[in-house]
Amino acid sequence: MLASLLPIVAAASLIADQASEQAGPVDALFWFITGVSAIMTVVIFASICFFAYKYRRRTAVHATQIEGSNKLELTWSILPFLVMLVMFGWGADLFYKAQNPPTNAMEVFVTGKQWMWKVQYPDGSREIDALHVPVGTPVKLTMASEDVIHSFSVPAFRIRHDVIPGHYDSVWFTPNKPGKYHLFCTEYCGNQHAGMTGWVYVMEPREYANWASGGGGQGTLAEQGQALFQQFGCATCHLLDQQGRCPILRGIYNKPVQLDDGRTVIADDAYLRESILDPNAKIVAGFQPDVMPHFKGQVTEENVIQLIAYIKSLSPSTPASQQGGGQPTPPTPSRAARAASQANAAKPGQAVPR
Amino acid sequence: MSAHTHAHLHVHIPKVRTLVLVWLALICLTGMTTAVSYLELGWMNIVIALLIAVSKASMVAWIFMGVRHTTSLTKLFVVAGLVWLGIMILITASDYNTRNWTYQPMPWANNPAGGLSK
Amino acid sequence: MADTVVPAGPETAVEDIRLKHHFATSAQQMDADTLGMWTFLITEVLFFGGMFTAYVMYRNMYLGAFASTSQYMNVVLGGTNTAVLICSSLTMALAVRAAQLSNRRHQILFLILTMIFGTAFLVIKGFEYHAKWVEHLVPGFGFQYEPAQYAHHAQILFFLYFAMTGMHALHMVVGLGLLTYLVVQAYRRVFSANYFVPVEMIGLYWHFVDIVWIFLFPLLYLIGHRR
Amino acid sequence: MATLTHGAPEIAASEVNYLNVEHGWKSWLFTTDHKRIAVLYIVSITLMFFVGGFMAVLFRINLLEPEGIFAAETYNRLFSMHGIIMVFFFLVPSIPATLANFLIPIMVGAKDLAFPRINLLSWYLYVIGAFLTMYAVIRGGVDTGWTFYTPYSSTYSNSYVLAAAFGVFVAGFSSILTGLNFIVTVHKMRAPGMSWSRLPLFVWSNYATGLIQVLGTPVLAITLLLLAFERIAHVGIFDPNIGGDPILFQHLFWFYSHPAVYIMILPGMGVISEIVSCFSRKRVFGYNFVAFSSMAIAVLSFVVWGHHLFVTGQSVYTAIAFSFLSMVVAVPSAIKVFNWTATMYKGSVSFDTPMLYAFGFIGLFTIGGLTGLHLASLSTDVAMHGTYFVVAHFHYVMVGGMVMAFMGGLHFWWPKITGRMYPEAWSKFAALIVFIGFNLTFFPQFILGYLGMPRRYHAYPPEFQALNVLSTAGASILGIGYVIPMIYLIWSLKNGPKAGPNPWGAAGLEWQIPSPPTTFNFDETPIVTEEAYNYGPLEEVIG
Ligand code: HEA
Ligand code: HEA
Ligand code: HEC
Ligand code: CUA
Ligand SMILES: [Cu+2]
Repeated sequence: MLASLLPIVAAASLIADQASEQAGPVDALFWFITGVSAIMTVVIFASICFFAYKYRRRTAVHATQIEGSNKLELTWSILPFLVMLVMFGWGADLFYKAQNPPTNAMEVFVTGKQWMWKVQYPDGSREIDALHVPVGTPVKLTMASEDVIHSFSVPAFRIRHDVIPGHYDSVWFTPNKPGKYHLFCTEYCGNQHAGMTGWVYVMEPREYANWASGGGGQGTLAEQGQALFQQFGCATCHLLDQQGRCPILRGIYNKPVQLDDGRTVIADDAYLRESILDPNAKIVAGFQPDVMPHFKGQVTEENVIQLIAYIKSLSPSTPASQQGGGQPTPPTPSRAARAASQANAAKPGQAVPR
Repeated sequence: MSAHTHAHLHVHIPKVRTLVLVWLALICLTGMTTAVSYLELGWMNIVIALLIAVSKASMVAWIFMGVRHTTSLTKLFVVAGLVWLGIMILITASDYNTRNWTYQPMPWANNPAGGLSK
Repeated sequence: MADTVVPAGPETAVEDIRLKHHFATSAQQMDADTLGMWTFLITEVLFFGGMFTAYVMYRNMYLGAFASTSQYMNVVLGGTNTAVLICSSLTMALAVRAAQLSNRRHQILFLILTMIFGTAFLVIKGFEYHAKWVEHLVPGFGFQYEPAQYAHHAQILFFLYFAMTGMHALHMVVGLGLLTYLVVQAYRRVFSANYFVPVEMIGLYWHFVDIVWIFLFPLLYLIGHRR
Repeated sequence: MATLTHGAPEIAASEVNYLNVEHGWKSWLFTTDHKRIAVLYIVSITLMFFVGGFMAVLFRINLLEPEGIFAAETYNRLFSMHGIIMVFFFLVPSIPATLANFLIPIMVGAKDLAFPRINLLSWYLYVIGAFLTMYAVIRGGVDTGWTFYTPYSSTYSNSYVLAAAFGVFVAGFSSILTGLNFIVTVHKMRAPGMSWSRLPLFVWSNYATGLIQVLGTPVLAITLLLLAFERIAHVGIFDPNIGGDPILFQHLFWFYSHPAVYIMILPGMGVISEIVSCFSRKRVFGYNFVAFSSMAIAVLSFVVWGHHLFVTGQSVYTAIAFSFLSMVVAVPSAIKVFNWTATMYKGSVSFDTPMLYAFGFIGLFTIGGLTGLHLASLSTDVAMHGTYFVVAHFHYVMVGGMVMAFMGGLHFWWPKITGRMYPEAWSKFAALIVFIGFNLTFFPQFILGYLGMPRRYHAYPPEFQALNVLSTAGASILGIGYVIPMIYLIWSLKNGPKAGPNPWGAAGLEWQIPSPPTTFNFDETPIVTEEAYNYGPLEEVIG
């Protein structure tokens, strides 16, 4: 019985994989806290055992009554608190720094849906429950959910973020070790929550370039969006309309939009998404509500991502971090080309000159 | 310990006049809050409405409910209830009101696009 | 030390039979009842508080939509109801006073007046609810809203409107039940200057329900400035 | 410690006591005696504990195989019901509704709680809530997890969410009423001379618990009600499709449920203070600090709830504040651990069963609490949220902490409650089994979590199998460790040696009255003249 367990034990490694640039620092903190915990646990266990033995009850031995000691109390309140402050500060610092992705991050779109992860790349290729990334390149995921809350987690990267329906969430990482890593959904999302898993493949840039050039076929994300733009009839209003009933979408990406209630918002992804799914939520100044049909239920989150990519491509200059969005002219360098150029870059993870 | 026996013997019976005056004030304030809502004061509208509501509520609590004559313990409990409500609302609001901050362009973050907001 | 127990002494010996066995004096019993009632009211604050929190968050997010609902809120009825409740609070306070003065006739009179005001409030509320139903403003039951751009978010407000006023109305109904009990007891000459705790406690409850409404009125009926 | 005018120990056992004063089921179901209600509660929560534990054993068996043995649906329902039953129907009422219900009036020198009928009502609410929840179980269960997160619970789940949510809703009021009763009792029912600084620490910690119950539970109630409306009528309050925010649900839920985890530990800490002091024959070291730290925990517990939302997209700044405050709330717990340890210093330590459980508590709570710091620190929580690390953390504090304390307290006061002693050797053996089984079950889960195994998974990658097999093995040992006491405690009701009023030679008012106590606890209101834990020389007290 025990012997039959042996192979299983042997297969299990007790040290977690570290495969991203974030993983090292997070683990350093983890081991720091674990070390402090181990020390404190030992100290407490040891004193209990020691006191229990030393002062064990013997006949006719009386306890010495001690009231307490304010000095001691202060010591063991303040010292642990200081140690905890270190844990807090360290953790908060790493966390805060991990908020904004570097400007040269490669953008990938992820849609969570009961019970699968759908991945879309700027060049238009897609996959399900798998994500391929080149080693050394920061990758930024833009994530949406079609239904309930999911959570995108890659333990080997020490990253995780919930994907809340109703808006975009994002997370980023820089893989630094080629290999194949678990992708888990870690927010309970129903029956097959445990099946909402997949793999993240971290590849050498050249290998990645090969893989990426094999994909494609359906045109870039923006081109797919353009097709949808025709298919859903957006074009009839937003491109052909001559009477000024609809706003011109050319060049709006990331520009301020004046709303009819006086507010100004930035036309970022979240705003564009809302404008498509629930056009009445924010009305552009000078236009009528209720003209544009609701597309909620007709277009999926994936479609929305494609449409947004197209709208982005109508903007003359997309900022660096959005380079994945694709532009009609000049055409987006394919992922393969990007990866190849990355491979030539001096150090992985550094900004790639464009 | 004498507080007990005395609380029993000395019940504070409010004067009818006081009660009626409070009632009158409450009615007036109700009229006032309604009237003010017809003025266009922007964000001041809600502030005034809440100020009036708070003063009305305090009057009811202080006089009608007799908080003014209760023990300091009861007063403490009343305050605690309100403070806890405040904790819930303020901290939750702090999340909603600062959620977008990091995603907006920030001088120190070299990220003009600001990425994605929620 | 206000909180210690008085050992049974001559003073407590004359206390009436309503002293429960586990209390030493009726003063202690009254203190306990009062503190218990206030503690209960705190739980009520937090119970309604959950809805107020939701209200504050959504109002912050969807101010325009929330303000636009003003046109559907009947300020006249809402204002009248506020006044009606305030009147009921006055009569309740007077009823407690009458009990403290052992004035049975006044006590019954004011209790019944309180009940009349309370009922009036619920009747008016009923008309309002009916109107909302007719106008398709009940979330979850064929909700329709103009201007359409605000329909979604206005639905959240209307849900909060029904949840908060509904929960408030439920408290009123319970209050009316308690008042009925008081009237019966008063009729049976249970209360006097020696024993009026139930009247006082139910009074506290009634005033609390009034306070909730004092906030609901401006928050739900007067959100946007009205033209 | 108190001057009692009567109550010589010898007459106690054969005399009329609260257990035999009346007979027949009506005398139990309509009793207002806090001691009888406590007994009713002990029976009910024990039942629920075994139901919840049985489910744990079932789904642990499922985890023997990486692909799982049961259908996903079954597994999901099992762990959800396990969490719901264990939290709301076992651990929250565990010590407050049983031991504290029994002891608080006696410890403060009163004849009963301030509101005996409300106390009975609270038991009925508990039972109704339990029936609603068991109804959900029988109809097929709930699959939302104990956290009921929207929009899954409000729109997508097709299990019996409403029945379970109403069950929890009703049980919530039971908890509120218990807390309310304690608060008023401690304020208004203390015997002459029983000043705040003389209160046993068990009373202090339950008073603090009462505050949390009163201030937090109503929020859970209204949140579940809103959830029910959303589920029945799709009103949109938590529905992202029309602008509702699912995270708002989480805020409201954790506004209660974080403080609730301290409802699930503070009473246990109270028990440990009593036990450690009794079996070291010493006043608790730093009484004021231990008492004060209970209050500090109660207050601070309300401002840290957001540490459950670190990866949801909560504002970064709010998250940082919550992380900081979580560290602050850990300090009072540290104070307690150190003070218990220091209490043994220069004591006269004996190793009776309650003390063994107290040792277990201190050690396991420390581990559980310290791993809480991994989770309170932001970037490590990002790595560990939603994994078995969290599962291990909370079982260390809840099972290793509170259940240990409950077992310890039950053994400590068993002679008081029943008038009988339990078999010493068996009880020590069981305590040892529980300790071993517990660590074997849950320590591997820390490693699993660190390696990344997600929680709430009915199937998992094969490399995690070894540790899962260990954990399941541990769970069966742990289960046996809980069944043994069950048997010998029941056995002792008839066959245990009769206990005197004060078998441990402990200080405290409850030990000065007969075992089991008479219906009104004290024939005359005691007058307290000494501080708590006034342990004199050994020989004088043991009787
Ligand atoms: C009895 C219940 C209980 C208790 C007491 C605690 C105590 C603590 N918990 Fe725990 N917790 C839970 C029950 C509990 N928890 C549950 C049920 C969940 C999961 C819910 C779910 O998602 O299903 C959870 C989840 C949870 C999370 C969220 C994890 C996640 O989902 O991502 C966090 C994050 O901060 C956390 C933190 C803490 C902290 C900081 C404490 C502190 O109070 C601990 C303080 C104690 C100590 C620190 C030990 C003693 C101290 C010393 C010996 C001093 C020495 C120290 C130093 C020198 C540093 N807990
Ligand atoms: C509050 C108290 C509490 C208690 C006491 C326990 C007790 C136990 N818990 Fe539980 N647990 C929770 C609260 C608790 N748990 C919560 C809140 C969750 C989260 C749920 C969620 O995700 O929503 C959880 C989740 C949870 C998980 C994670 C499930 C998952 O995420 O997929 C696991 C896994 O091992 C587990 C195991 C156990 C075990 C083995 C015990 C053991 O201690 C139980 C021991 C008891 C018995 C074994 C019963 C007695 C014996 C018998 C009935 C006889 C039959 C038994 C045998 C013959 C062996 N629990
Ligand atoms: C029948 C006409 C019509 C159709 C079809 C239509 N729209 Fe619109 N759209 C409008 C109008 C009118 C507005 C301005 C009012 C508003 O903000 O809702 C608008 C606004 C927008 C905006 C916000 C523009 C800004 O300047 O901020 C976006 C983005 C948008 N539409 C995208 C789309 C997409 C994508 C589709 C197809 C899937 C589409 N629209 C289909 C009429 C239309
Ligand atoms: Cu998706 Cu869990
Ligand atoms: Cu918590």
